[in-house]
Amino acid sequence: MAVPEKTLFDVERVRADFPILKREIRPGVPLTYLDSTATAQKPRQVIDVMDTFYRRSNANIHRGVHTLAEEATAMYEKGREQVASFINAQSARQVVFTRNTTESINLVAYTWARANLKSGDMIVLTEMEHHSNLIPWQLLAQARGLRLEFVPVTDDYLFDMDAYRELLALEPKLIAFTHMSNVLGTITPAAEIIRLAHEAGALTLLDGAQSVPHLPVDVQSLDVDFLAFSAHKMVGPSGVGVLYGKLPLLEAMPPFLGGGDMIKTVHLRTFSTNEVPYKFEAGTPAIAEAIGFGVAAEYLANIGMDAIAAYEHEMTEYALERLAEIPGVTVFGPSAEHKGGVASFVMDGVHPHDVAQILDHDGIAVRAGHHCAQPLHEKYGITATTRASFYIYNTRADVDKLVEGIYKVKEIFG
Amino acid sequence: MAVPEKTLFDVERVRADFPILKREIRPGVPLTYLDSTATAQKPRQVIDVMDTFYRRSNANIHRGVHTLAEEATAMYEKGREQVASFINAQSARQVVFTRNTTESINLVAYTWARANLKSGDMIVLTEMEHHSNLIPWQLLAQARGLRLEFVPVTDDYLFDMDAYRELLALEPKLIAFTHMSNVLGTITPAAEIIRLAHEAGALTLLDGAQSVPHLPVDVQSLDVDFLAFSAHKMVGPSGVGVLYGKLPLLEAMPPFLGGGDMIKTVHLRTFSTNEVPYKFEAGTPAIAEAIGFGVAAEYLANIGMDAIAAYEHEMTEYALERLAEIPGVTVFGPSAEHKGGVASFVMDGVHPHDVAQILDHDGIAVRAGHHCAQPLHEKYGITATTRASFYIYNTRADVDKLVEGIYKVKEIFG
Amino acid sequence: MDDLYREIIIERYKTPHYRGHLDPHDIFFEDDNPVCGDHIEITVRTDEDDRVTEAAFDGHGCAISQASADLLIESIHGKTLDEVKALTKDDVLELLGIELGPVRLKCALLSLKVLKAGAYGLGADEVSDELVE
Amino acid sequence: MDDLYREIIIERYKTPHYRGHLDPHDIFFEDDNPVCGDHIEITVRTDEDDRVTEAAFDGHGCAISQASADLLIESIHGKTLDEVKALTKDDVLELLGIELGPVRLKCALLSLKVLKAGAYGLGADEVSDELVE
Ligand SMILES: Cc1ncc(COP(=O)(O)O)c(C=O)c1O
Ligand SMILES: Cc1ncc(COP(=O)(O)O)c(C=O)c1O
Repeated sequence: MAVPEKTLFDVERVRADFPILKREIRPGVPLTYLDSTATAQKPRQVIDVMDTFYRRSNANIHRGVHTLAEEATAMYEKGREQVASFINAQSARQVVFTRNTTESINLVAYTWARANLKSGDMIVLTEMEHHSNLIPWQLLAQARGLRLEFVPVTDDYLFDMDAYRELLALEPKLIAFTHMSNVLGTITPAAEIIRLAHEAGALTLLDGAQSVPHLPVDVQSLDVDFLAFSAHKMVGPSGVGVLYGKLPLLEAMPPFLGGGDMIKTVHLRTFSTNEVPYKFEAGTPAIAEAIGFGVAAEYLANIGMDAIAAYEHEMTEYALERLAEIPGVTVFGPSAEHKGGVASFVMDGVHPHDVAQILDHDGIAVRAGHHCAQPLHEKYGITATTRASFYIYNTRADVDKLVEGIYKVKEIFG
Repeated sequence: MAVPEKTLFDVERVRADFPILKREIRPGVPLTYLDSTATAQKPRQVIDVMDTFYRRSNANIHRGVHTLAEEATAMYEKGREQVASFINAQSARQVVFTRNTTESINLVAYTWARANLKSGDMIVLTEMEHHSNLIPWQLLAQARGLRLEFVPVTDDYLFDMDAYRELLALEPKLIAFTHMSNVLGTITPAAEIIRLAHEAGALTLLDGAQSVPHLPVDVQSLDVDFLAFSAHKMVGPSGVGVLYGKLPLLEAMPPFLGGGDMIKTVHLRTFSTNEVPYKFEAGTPAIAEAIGFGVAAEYLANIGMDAIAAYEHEMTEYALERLAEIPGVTVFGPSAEHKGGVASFVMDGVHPHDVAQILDHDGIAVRAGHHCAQPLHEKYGITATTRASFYIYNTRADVDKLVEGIYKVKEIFG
Repeated sequence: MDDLYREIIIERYKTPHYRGHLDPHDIFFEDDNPVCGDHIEITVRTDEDDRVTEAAFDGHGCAISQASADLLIESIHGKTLDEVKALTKDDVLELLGIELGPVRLKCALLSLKVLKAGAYGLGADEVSDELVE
Repeated sequence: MDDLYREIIIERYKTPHYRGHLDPHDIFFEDDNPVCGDHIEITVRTDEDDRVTEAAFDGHGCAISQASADLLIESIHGKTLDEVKALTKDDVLELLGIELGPVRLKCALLSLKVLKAGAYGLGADEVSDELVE
């Protein structure tokens, strides 16, 4: 078998950076981690910078005059710069640190949307949204009498452009959509969706939870209005995510959470807000986590997002090919050219939970369930799928193990 | 000088647990950390458990069938149990993980308060609230036409009980107050405040950001309705805090952020909420941080909160005594018996920033500013104070260094 | 692999002995595990001493949930309702004969939860995991 | 300690040479640093060539902010407004002769920010840290 991996980047060197890959699930059974879509593993560079922060520089940030406070502030703001440059934001001020993608989307729903949308206004989503890009809008729609419409997924598992154009004719105010489905792997044509939205006078929010870790995402060339993503899915720590926004939007938005740091001056009955991004970062933020996030972004940038996307693409092609060989296995999702490194499948006569548990016995970590996309599963008349997903530290050997494991499942359920 | 520290706990052993205390600020200048009120330092036990989590068990939690997901879920829920038992909650289900105290308070303002308060309803705060327990209510008051009233601080820097009783006669709906002022160190008589509030038919929210790390806080004996606090101030990591609530309240509250994990079933246009506490934990939470938080709570519990409070009390007495010796230094706050380990002061003719910077030159980390309590500073006609604060790893020698440093400031400013 | 999916689990999953719906019945209850969509309904007939004379389950889901339902139903024939109410998690695990992590435990215990809720005559809103702790 | 608070900073803080308010004046501007409450106002007189003939500052705050204001005002006498607009962070740091962390830098640069905002004739809402970068 040809091994094209070296030409993109040195996978073995990458693997050596991830301490958990040396883990044995049981004695003699090594870990085969195929659940990066849920959360990615962390390289020692990310783990170490947080460890060192706590051992050497830990302090609360902003306003502190002492050495530790200044170090901590500089490290935190460096994290912001690193993440900003990763998505090619014009200014680091456009990067608001949140807990995760979910909070980022809710932030927009609670601020921009509440300030700008009124009863009868329409928001367009897609059928393949993660609950995080669905429930905030359901909550808002209930509270404000908004109308939600959904771009269907085509029979080929793609974003339905024709249906989208029809919805645009109804003059929606916001298009909030995923850049990559965490179930189907479908990559949406974000640049075109955004361009059409702007032509129709709508703003756009891109759920980049799956795309920012796996594809080159350039906010300026996309011209996107808001982008949400999480550190933990891109080799960074838990507890921190980002809302990117265009500066005039962020500046005009009312604050979300009230508290320390988001203020300029405070009296007992009135206050004025601090400048962007601090206006949206109330209270002590996830300091160590933002520092780790910056290093994670740099780690990926050093490998190169083009190389990562190409590498994953090859692995996805290979995985789809191998899975297609297995009788009784059905993969949901488009062909590899439109797809990120995700393979969600069902097996005749075996529940996804059983598949996952039997695979786990051989150290193969996959996820089983609705993957926080119940409506999409409902569309296909199923309640759950088994999902294997790939990242920079996975290899074809991992795919082979998966396939072997699936044959074992078939044997057991004979 | 008598050294009563050993009788309470072994401070040197505690100090040995905190790697940062070996840090030199500049060659030959050790760190004297007197800024724990802003954020506490972390013992190796807390740093290590997070490090190990990332190296061995990292996975996304809930719903995962594979070994890592089960380990991670068990560790995360153990963190919740540890924190719940630390505050003597009846059930771990009453512990909602948030980012910090600030988010916890906002959560109540966005959910319970928005569902239960209407125009003209009154909320009682105090003059010494941190911005985190002030701005959320200002935002809500603006949005809903609520009335905010403030319990004054007495000339002795205490919670004004008489004024409070008068405000209670006006039938407020909520009393949201600090358990310990982060500027004055004032410890409020929370149990009595809560009892009187309940008699008057009001609910209570206790800002425990400063009390939970420093005093025994028992939610059942306090009978408090909501309690908010942050891990980072109690030797835990950044990025995680807690909202504790009485179960019937939490159960009746509408959700806050929408997304994964907070749902039970989801369709395109409707959803049902998950049970408490998951209803309030949307998206991937701060997993490693919650695990670290649990270990931090256990670390403090092992020393013993009574011992910690007694130890800090002795140090505070000593510090107040020593600071009182220095001509031109004025400490804000009550006598030691009503006060936690905080000494905020001004010096004649020297700005707090200059004090802090000169102290920093000798490795002494103190904070200068309004400490997120501008209205309180306004009350005293000042814009800033210098604040030294103490925790389990501080000693009388640290107080001596502080005093020496202040004399140096006086010398320089002659 | 034996410690994971014993023969009997696969066998009962594939050819359950007690799948069905009894009509008439004295007890009926149903619930599901929203995490994976497992669904179990249970119908039970009792005699004048509140003793189970006949019982059946229906539903769909993973091997663990379906096999444990089948084995559980088998085990309650001849038991009084008080004995059914006294059943615990451990009884089910003994029937299955395997160890399970917390997520799969929910699959395994769904049928017990449904059965006990039925035996206690609870409403749909009153079911909770505490029933099977 | 010398590297931290040079003699001249303490001296100018305690007995500034250019504290005051010029009336009439050609330029007036004021702003504060909300973090620590430092406040600086500046008044400037210019001749027909837009050259500074007289200047003064008033305000309150830390030694760094007040001393840097005094030294800055001293340095602009005889300069044209274009030269004032060209002043940078480094010019102020050179006057102070010390290194500063990011928080104290804001104290040090407050007077420059106010001065340049005045020289450019900005409105109160148009001041930003970019003026002194
Ligand atoms: C009394 C008090 N309340 C609330 C807070 C806010 O805590 P956090 O920044 O962790 O949200 C603080 C922290 O400074 C505090 O001292
Ligand atoms: C497409 C998509 N959107 C949003 C999310 C939510 O991310 P988080 O849980 O980090 O908020 C996920 C994570 O599973 C996702 O895959």
